[in-house]
Amino acid sequence: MNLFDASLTVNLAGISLANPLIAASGCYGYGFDYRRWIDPGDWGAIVVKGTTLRPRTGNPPPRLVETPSGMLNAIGLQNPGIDFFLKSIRPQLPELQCPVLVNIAGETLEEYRQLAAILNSVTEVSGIEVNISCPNVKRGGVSFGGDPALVEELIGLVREVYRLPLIVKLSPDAGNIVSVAEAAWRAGADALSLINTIKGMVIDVQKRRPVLGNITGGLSGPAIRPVAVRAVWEVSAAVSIPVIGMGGIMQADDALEFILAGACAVAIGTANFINPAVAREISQGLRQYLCDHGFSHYRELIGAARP
Amino acid sequence: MNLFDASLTVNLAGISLANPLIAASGCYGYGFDYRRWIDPGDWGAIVVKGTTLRPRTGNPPPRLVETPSGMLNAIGLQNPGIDFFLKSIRPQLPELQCPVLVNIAGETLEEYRQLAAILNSVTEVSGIEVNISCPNVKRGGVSFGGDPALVEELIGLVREVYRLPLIVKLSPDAGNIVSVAEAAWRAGADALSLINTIKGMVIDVQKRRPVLGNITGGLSGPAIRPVAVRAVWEVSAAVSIPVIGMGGIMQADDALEFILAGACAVAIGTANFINPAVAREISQGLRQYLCDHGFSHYRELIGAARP
Amino acid sequence: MLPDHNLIPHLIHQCTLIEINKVAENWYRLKLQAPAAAAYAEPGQFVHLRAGSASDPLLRRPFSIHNADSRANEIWLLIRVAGKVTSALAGLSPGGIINILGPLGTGFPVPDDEGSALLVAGGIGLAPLYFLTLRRQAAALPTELLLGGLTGNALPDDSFFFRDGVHPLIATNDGSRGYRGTAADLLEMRLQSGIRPTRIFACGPVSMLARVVELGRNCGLPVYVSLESFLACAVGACLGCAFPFKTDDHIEYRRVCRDGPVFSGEEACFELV
Amino acid sequence: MLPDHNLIPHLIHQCTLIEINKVAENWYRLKLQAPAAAAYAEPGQFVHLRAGSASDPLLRRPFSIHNADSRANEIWLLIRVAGKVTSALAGLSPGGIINILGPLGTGFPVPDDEGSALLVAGGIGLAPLYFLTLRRQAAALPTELLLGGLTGNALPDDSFFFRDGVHPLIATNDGSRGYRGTAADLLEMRLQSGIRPTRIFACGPVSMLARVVELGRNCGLPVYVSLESFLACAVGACLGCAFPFKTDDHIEYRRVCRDGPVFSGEEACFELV
Ligand SMILES: Cc1cc2nc3c(=O)[nH]c(=O)nc-3n(C[C@H](O)[C@H](O)[C@H](O)COP(=O)(O)OP(=O)(O)OC[C@H]3O[C@@H](n4cnc5c(N)ncnc54)[C@H](O)[C@@H]3O)c2cc1C
Ligand SMILES: Cc1cc2nc3c(=O)[nH]c(=O)nc-3n(C[C@H](O)[C@H](O)[C@H](O)COP(=O)(O)OP(=O)(O)OC[C@H]3O[C@@H](n4cnc5c(N)ncnc54)[C@H](O)[C@@H]3O)c2cc1C
Ligand SMILES: Cc1cc2nc3c(=O)[nH]c(=O)nc-3n(C[C@H](O)[C@H](O)[C@H](O)COP(=O)(O)O)c2cc1C
Ligand SMILES: Cc1cc2nc3c(=O)[nH]c(=O)nc-3n(C[C@H](O)[C@H](O)[C@H](O)COP(=O)(O)O)c2cc1C
Ligand code: FES
Ligand code: FES
Repeated sequence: MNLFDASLTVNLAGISLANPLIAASGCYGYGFDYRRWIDPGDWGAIVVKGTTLRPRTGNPPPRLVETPSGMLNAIGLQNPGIDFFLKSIRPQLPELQCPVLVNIAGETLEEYRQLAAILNSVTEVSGIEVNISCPNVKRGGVSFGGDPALVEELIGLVREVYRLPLIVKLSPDAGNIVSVAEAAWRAGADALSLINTIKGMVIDVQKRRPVLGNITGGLSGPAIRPVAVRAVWEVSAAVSIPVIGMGGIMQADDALEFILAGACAVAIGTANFINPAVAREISQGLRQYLCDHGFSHYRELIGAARP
Repeated sequence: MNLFDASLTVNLAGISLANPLIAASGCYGYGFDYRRWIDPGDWGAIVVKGTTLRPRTGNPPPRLVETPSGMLNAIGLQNPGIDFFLKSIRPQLPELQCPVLVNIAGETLEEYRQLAAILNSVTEVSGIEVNISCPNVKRGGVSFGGDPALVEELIGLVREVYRLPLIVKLSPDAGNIVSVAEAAWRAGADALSLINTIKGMVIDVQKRRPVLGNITGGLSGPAIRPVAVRAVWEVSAAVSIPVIGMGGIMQADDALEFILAGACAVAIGTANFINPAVAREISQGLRQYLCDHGFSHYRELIGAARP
Repeated sequence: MLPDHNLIPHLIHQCTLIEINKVAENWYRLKLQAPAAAAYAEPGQFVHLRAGSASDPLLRRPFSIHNADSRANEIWLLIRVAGKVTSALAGLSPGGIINILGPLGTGFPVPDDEGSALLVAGGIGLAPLYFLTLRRQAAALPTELLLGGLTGNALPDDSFFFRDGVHPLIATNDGSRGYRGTAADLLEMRLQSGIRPTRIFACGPVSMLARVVELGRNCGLPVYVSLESFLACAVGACLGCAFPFKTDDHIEYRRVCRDGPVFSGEEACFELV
Repeated sequence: MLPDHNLIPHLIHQCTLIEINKVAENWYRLKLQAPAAAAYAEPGQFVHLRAGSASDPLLRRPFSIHNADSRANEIWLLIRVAGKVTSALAGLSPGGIINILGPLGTGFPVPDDEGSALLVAGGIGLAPLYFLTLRRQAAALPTELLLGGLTGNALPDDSFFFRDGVHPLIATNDGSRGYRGTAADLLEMRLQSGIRPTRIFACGPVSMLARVVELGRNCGLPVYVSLESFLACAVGACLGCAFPFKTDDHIEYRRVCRDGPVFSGEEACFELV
């Protein structure tokens, strides 16, 4: 079989993607920063930085610290706000030549609803990813994501005003990730993204204080991959909407783990920092795997590790 | 200051330890396997393998898989049962020349109570660690550890029959680790151990099936350290009983992170597999740190990273 | 053998790599300066090894002792490149530092009689059986080494063996060297020809071991197998390396690292791994 | 300068290490074969570097371009051993492979006039200022390099500089070489002696930069500082490297990797880091 016969296209909750690789929110800016290294069209889709109603300054530095096979970030949702996004970024989005999703975060249910209502009429945006799992903000974020009833209410409100594909992003910090996933599904989510970062911290033993300005941050990278694969495995068995898997994907085999566990698509965050051409390399690796093992579409692999 | 002036002794919930280093349950057998490399007396205390009422065969292989900066285990509490422990292991415990604690696990509240009642009269055992956080068993384990009300009931029952130091071992998989910690404290726990391993899985992409015989396993090692330090930071601020910190401690600086975050003592699991002399090296490193920074007792460091 | 509970701190060695040679496709032979391991090593025992100090890869890796020279304070390892650590080892140069624990594990039973033995090695399973061959030959015990490989250059060439006075009977799957077939086929051939050794020793893939045990059973011969498993502690503490055995109709797990790696093959449940 | 949105795949290079020398206590100078970086590098820009492929250490590390020779296709780095990656780099031998992204970041402003400059380097802050010195000297722009270090052997010796025709004014904290004091003290001395350059450029510890900016401000001179922060992406995408700046009384975070590392020092809030 020829490498290019192996098809990677996918329809994700109504969005057609050229391949199942998605640039993870917060790790890819608005899609333009990496254009020296990779054509944005090499991605199936790009999820832009978490966006809020009003501009946010973000957390005080240091915002990053490396950990064994991972990193903590505490950006604190620094972003210029939805108005700036609409005015200055939206017009450039078609240049990216792949579907763009906006990751939204609010401090109240009403803020989420408003953001969704605004984006409902933005044709350049193919869908939203509702972030109920950011560990780095005082209000909102993961505090919403732990309570299934609250999640159901929140996503219900958003669903009422948002007609395009609606993805809900979850974190294992919630503890009961399956119940939360089911709640989002009941409330009308079209797909689920998991996982967001896991809350962690590092202490500087020389200075005897936490390294991060925000004290705690979110753990990403290969360190969390086993936890993320397990979350995808459990959630994809419990819901019948597509799951987007992420957490520490560095190479094709890692993406395959998520797909075999039940993910329909995968997102890549931290790996971009190490290898800006990672999306191109992973597509090639997936094609190679399909060829080597005699599959004609990666769809045949989704959940294939389940007995 | 002389290196040996720097004191590492600690009274942990009534048990006197020569130093704050504890061999973590499940990683040190019954304390005898490492005697070629290190004198068991180099430890502050040893917690033996999770023990159940009846013998347990454990999970089918493979039981281990390496992950980035970590490992998954799914031993499944293989152990010869409490009767064998009393008959064949208990008489040898004095040879270890340091306090020994028994980690206990049950499938029902009643089993926990019985185990505690039996151990209450065993003078060779200085205390028990109640494992309500094992991710690798079908019944019991982490299923108990997620619900504060259940934890309060369970620990209450155990407390009624157990008079010696009672430690409760928690996992961040519970989601609300602080509420669970508070419940254990209310029910009369003398100390808390955190964290147990985090549930994860790895998929073999060549065979297209989970690597572990048990499908999922518990993640330990440096990968989880930031999550563990954060758990200690949060829990030690919420309860006024001592916290034993663990998760990925490989060297003195790592132990210091936990102590500065609020741990009164630390346990070491996975690191023994890489460096059987790790306890001795960490004691030396702690003494060196105390000298270098002009402290006379490591007690001065407990929680010192808190502003 | 080492007394189990004696504190012997030099059992963690920082060893210097003395020599490294490629001896077959993907196979490397490493000579290490390792006095304590060299002094105590018995055939079938292994060392648990780490090169570097990063936390990825995290765990040590086990390698059989391939030869030990207690006068020169040296041990030899025979390594097939399989992944991260083995490729890193293959890239080391003399002078490189490797940290080892060992010798560990329960090796092949020491010959308690003048009996003869057939040794059956599948591929890299040669590593521990070579040491056993040398020790038995030195004790003038009748010993025949059977070795199987995929193809000719997947195995070391004749000089590798002849220099040590070892003369293995070789088979390759494609017939490009020696007989066409597997190491188990060689064993079958030898047994059919009427050879009756006192014992059979085997190391190689699980499917091969299962067949060797069956062939031995059919002739009423005891078979000792060296098993593999993924190890963490390698000292018996973590119960991670469990291998299933059948006793009185129930399954019992034994520790490859401590109860083995060498076991009597009779009760091993190869079909469960 | 590189057009921002041009797909230039060779901006990820597998570079070969050509030469490595220890040039002071804990300092190493590395010469890399890196055609694209050598062709485009501007003083103040940096490369984001990785040696090896394990996931610990995970992230790349930034290093200023210390010199670039576009004819020889080479760049130079000057590295002080600070931790994991820098010690690994120090242990490399010629022929070793290093993966780099770059050149990245916004460097020192290109001189738009014939103005004179004082360059103030604290310790390893010498790395980017040395490149700037060479480029300015090549363009015959009046340039004076002030360099501070803890002690004599914490800085490269004279031959390091003289070979390139660079003649820094040196100070050490213990007075063991040059003046006794810091690089900022040297600056103060030069300003007190009436020198009035068009610009001041500085790189070094935060406390030094704060003082240099204040000294510049007192004399009404613009100061450009090269800042440090822990980087992840190094291309402006993650917002992890934020450095606080004060504008109209509110704090705004700018990206060290993309908006900098070189900034006008006036608004930088050194007291907040
Ligand atoms: C007691 C014992 C003695 C051994 N002696 C030798 C020897 O003399 N020479 C030799 O070359 N090898 C020997 N091995 C096997 C050797 O330990 C593995 O090949 C090695 O650990 C692979 O490490 P790696 O980092 O290169 O591969 P990894 O990157 O860890 O893994 C590569 C692949 O091999 C698999 N794998 C890793 N370890 C094992 C294992 N123990 N069993 C089965 N599959 C595994 C992984 O799942 C993966 O698919 C021995 C194993 C044991 C248990
Ligand atoms: C734009 C830029 C240019 C640089 N240019 C040079 C250069 O030319 N030469 C040079 O030697 N160094 C330079 N540095 C600093 C260099 O990046 C760090 O020293 C290096 O990343 C340390 O890596 P490591 O793995 O050796 O240390 P690690 O093991 O990562 O850390 C060792 C210690 O240094 C601290 N640390 C790590 N990185 C930084 C950082 N970026 N800022 C402050 N503290 C840090 C850690 O918190 C830790 O305490 C530059 C940094 C930046 C941002
Ligand atoms: C620097 C950084 C910023 C992030 N910002 C966001 C964000 O704004 N919204 C969000 O939903 N997730 C955010 N994430 C989480 C990632 O999208 C992703 O879920 C997580 O990092 C796990 O994937 P990875 O291991 O591939 O990075 C961020 C992650 C990083 C590392
Ligand atoms: C192989 C293995 C077996 C374990 N068995 C137990 C157990 O029986 N009971 C228990 O409470 N914790 C058990 N643990 C968890 C450890 O005690 C410890 O909480 C965890 O591994 C984190 O510490 P570490 O990163 O230092 O290993 C086990 C861990 C490992 C790696
Ligand atoms: S590897 Fe730990 S018991 Fe065998
Ligand atoms: S390091 Fe990512 S924006 Fe600067």
